[in-house]
Amino acid sequence: MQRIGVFVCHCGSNIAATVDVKQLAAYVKSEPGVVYANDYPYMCSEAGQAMIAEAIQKERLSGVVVCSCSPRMHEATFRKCAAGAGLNPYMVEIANIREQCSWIHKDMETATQKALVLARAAIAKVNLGTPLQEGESPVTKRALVIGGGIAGIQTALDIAEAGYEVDIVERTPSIGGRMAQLDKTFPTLDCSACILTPKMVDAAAHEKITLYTYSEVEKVSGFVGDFTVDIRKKARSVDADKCTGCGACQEKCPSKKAPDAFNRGLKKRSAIYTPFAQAIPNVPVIDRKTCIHFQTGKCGLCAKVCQAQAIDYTQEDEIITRKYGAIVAATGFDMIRLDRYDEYAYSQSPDVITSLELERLMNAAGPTGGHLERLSDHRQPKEIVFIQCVGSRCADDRGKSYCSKICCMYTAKHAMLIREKYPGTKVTVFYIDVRTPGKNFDEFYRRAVEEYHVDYIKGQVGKVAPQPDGRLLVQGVDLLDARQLQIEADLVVLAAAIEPSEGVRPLAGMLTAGIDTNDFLTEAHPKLRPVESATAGIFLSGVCQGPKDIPETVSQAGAAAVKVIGLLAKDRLRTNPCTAMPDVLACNGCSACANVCPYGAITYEEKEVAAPGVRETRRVAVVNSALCQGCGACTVACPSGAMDLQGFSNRQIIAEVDAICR
Amino acid sequence: MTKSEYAAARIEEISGTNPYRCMKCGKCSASCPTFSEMDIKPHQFVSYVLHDDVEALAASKSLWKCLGCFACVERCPRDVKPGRIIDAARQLVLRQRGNSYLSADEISKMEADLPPQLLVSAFRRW
Amino acid sequence: MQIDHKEEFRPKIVAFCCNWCSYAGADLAGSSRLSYPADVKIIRVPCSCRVNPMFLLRAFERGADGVILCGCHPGDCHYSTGNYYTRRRMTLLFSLLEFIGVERERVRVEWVSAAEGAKLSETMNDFVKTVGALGRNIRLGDLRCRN
Amino acid sequence: MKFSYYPGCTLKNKARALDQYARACAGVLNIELEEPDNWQCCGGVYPLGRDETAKKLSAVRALQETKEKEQALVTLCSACHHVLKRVNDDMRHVPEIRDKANRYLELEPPYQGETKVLHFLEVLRDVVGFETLRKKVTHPLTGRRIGAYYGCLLLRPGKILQFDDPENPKILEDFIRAIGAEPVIYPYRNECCGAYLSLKDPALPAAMCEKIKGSAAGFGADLLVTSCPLCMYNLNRSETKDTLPVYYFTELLAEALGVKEDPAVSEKQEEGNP
Repeated sequence: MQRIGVFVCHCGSNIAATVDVKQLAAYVKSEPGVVYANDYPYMCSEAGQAMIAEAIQKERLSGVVVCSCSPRMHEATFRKCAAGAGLNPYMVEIANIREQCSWIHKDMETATQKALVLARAAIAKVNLGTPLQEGESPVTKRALVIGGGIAGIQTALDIAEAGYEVDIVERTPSIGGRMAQLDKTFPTLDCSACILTPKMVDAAAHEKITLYTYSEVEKVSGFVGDFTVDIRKKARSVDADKCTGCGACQEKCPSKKAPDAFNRGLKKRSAIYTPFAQAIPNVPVIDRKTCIHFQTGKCGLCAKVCQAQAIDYTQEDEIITRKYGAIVAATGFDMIRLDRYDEYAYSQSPDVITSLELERLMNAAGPTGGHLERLSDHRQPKEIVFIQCVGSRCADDRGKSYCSKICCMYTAKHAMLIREKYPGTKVTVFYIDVRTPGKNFDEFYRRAVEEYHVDYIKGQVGKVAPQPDGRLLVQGVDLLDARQLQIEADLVVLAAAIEPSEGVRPLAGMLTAGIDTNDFLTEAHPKLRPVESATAGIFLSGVCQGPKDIPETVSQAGAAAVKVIGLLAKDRLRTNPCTAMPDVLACNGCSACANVCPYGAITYEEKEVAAPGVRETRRVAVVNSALCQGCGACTVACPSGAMDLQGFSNRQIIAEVDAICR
Repeated sequence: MTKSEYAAARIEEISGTNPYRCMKCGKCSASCPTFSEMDIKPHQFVSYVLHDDVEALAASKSLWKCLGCFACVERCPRDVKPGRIIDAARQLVLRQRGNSYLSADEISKMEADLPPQLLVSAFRRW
Repeated sequence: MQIDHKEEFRPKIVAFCCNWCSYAGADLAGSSRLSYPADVKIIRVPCSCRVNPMFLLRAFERGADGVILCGCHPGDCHYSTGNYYTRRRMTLLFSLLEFIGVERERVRVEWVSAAEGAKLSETMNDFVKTVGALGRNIRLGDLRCRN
Repeated sequence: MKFSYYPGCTLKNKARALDQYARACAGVLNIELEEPDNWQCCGGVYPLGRDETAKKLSAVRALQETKEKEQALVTLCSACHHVLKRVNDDMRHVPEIRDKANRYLELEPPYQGETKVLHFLEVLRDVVGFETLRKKVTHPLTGRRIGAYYGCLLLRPGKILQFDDPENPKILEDFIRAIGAEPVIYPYRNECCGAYLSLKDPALPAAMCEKIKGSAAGFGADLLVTSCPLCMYNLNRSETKDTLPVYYFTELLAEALGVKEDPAVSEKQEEGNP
């Protein structure tokens, strides 16, 4: 028989206001195995923990139940406390009477009754518990960063600076990401390329960093400390070792019809291309879909002009398999497609553009050489209207439910830059709210209004109507004036919502990382573990976790790096002892368990089985506890009930069921 | 429940829209083709319902200016459907009053070649 | 067993939630104060695939009126494939229940992610309503287990 | 292919052209339009109130009758199309309305929105196919620059009507291309014409129609097409009546298919064409 102590936490008034904690402590005393019960305002506090430790020793407790917040919150705290007092930490169970009781119920009688049932279930489980020992597993001291934008670059640099090997996998031919497409950055108006390219160069030059550009992650297996990843290095058709980056091939390439993705399709590019001048690596790729040689077998001009003889039409995709201790997702974002918002005439007029397209139009390396002009007639716009929240903050099925967070600031930036460079331009911004929380952010926005005289109008635009003369009639509303406005604009800029990059969902599947309904990767805790995924060893950096601007992205990237470094600094990791355990007496060696194990943790051995009346050698299952992650799939697959999961044993779960149904 | 609270609740019920979802972006008013004819503007409809001021809404000219063109319904990013709210207010008035905004006598004074669709629609709405 | 006709029927409901998605979703429902009836009691399991159909039958035998099993969305399983096993096993269980004449509405399988506190709360509310309407589970309850 | 055909009130008199030209074309397109013996006016506008069931019953009757015949229900008038599709959507998705209507009409088995409602344009696009139509054209309208006028009732609410992209439709433009003419795209093709406001504030629809026609003309349209008798009425009352004529799309279809001179049509057209 166990000697169980039950500790009821008030959590200030969080629990105590709805659950009668005194009564609960009194009730549980009559439960089987319970020899001690008490309550305390904050069980997780030092005093609360001391109380538990003292009770463990004084009452010679063999098990502890804490009725408190979610085990996802403080299970580790209380296990550590128990271990300090000499009790096996796996003899501690939590009854979640806050998130799953006091916070969702109002009536005290009901909540107290439910808390009692939850406590009973936990007590029943501890009654059947057994002490467990953690194992150890090795750590591969190398990290993988998926995505080569500012988030990935920063994370990789920080990890590499700590002395660990890092690989960056980037889908496009160059690192740099969205930030490379930007012209200036808020709130200081630095040139984006000026602050980004040195970092790109650092990453490329760092002896600990390996870049895999034009590459994608194809398969991930393993677990924290010991992931195995397949990277598909797509055929560049250019030998990177020979290429000098002279650019002759791109100049001579006769196929110049492909939309230039880096310039958001505002320009065409050659079939052999580097996305932009400062691309790293400065090695072009051949886009085989538009290359004349690959389509017809003719041409071959690039090979002829290449003095370094770097063009290699026979190159094939290569699969690189590597081991990593930690993986960081830094997959970034894209703008939503605007074809479902055609009241703004995005697909009907070339002069209705997105903010990211405007970045390219204002960039000296962009399609217009930095001269702001209309794509329809190359005239410089005299009147520009910005529309905020296009597809953000929507409750319908056209848009996104969230605020994209960066639009208010970049629109203020755009408005200011335009007024600075072309003072004769009239700039109007239609907004729903101007959201500027951030250091020097509101000041920045106010400058746009006060110094640059940008006309901010609270209200939305209902329709953008292209006129026969090429101008755009913008019909909007000024809500503060309750007036409908008709503005004749030359250019309309849409602050389109941002969304996670395409393909993040299958990647999340490979990483077994959580993902929300908007396809943002889910952090382990919204406040306290913002850069970790719930899956150990998987970390999050940048917008793949949620909308954020560059300063925030860089801080998160650094934070993710620190978490990775903390992991790689360990030589061995403690492993979860809640692993599968076969009962050799019952096992008949049928292989059902091995067939469902996603980790290949189950093998078979010829073992001598001895029991009263039995002594024979037979084939039985053996679990490698270093590989087993404790999902329990095998326990259900086992036809003879021989396989069980430590810490969540059949008897324990049935005891919980019984306690709840009592 | 006061009389005006009841009326506001009825509007929510008849229209089937949730005025609390409105974020006051004004896209309805920006889209409305008869905005200039309305004394209470489309984006203000929800405020009148939320503040139980249905009397003012019922007395408003706007009831008879809405065309039912659904531009606001189509474009509302919050799925509030202001057009349904104004229609519900009109229903409340018509149901209680019984008579119409449009009388048959007026028709007799009009040109003869009115299409039936026009008359049917007008009498249904008004 | 006492029967109090005045008292409204409150179903006994056992919920199994996987640690990574649904249990976290239930925590989110809690911290967002999205209520659902106290009739629902959650048991934490590492993965929905840890739940042996026998556990559900055991619950019914012990007088549960409904059992709900929540896991990560298909494709999002923390252990890659666990919820696919769950789906197959539960489909078989549904056939069994149908065969022995138990309303299949008494068992539900739902996918709730860690970010879907609202969905968890809605699901639980709806399930309690459904099971409440079905009334007491007399078919599978073991009379010897009644108190 | 055989369809149930719901003409609606106005197509029996003021908008007879819309109806007769469609009937004339049907044969060429291998479709049969079967008018039910006894149909009732759809009401012209869809009753928005969630508790209004009675006003939806005439539409339910038409839908139910079509269900019994196992046909799809075709309309030509934008308003009928709008009302029938929305009531059908209610019958499919709103249990209160469905139950009430079925109880009232004593329908057994109950009607649950099984009938498919199609606008004639959808028949041309999805059943006949614009490519097939193009091949059947004998008198292409080459050189004519036509502005499509959609109005409201064909398009909105897009989620329920499922007709075309409500903000950037293309079905009429594709139709115009199929009959050999050139579509003129202008921004106000999905703006309201002013509808029934012409009975009370005629100046307002007049101004709205002026904006629509001015924009279409500005983009180079020689004529407009519509499928709505009320739009036709309002557009024709404006001052630019002669400079930018408005036609029902079926009339242009008949012309392109070479059946416009069908004597039965022209005879009736004389009394009916507005």
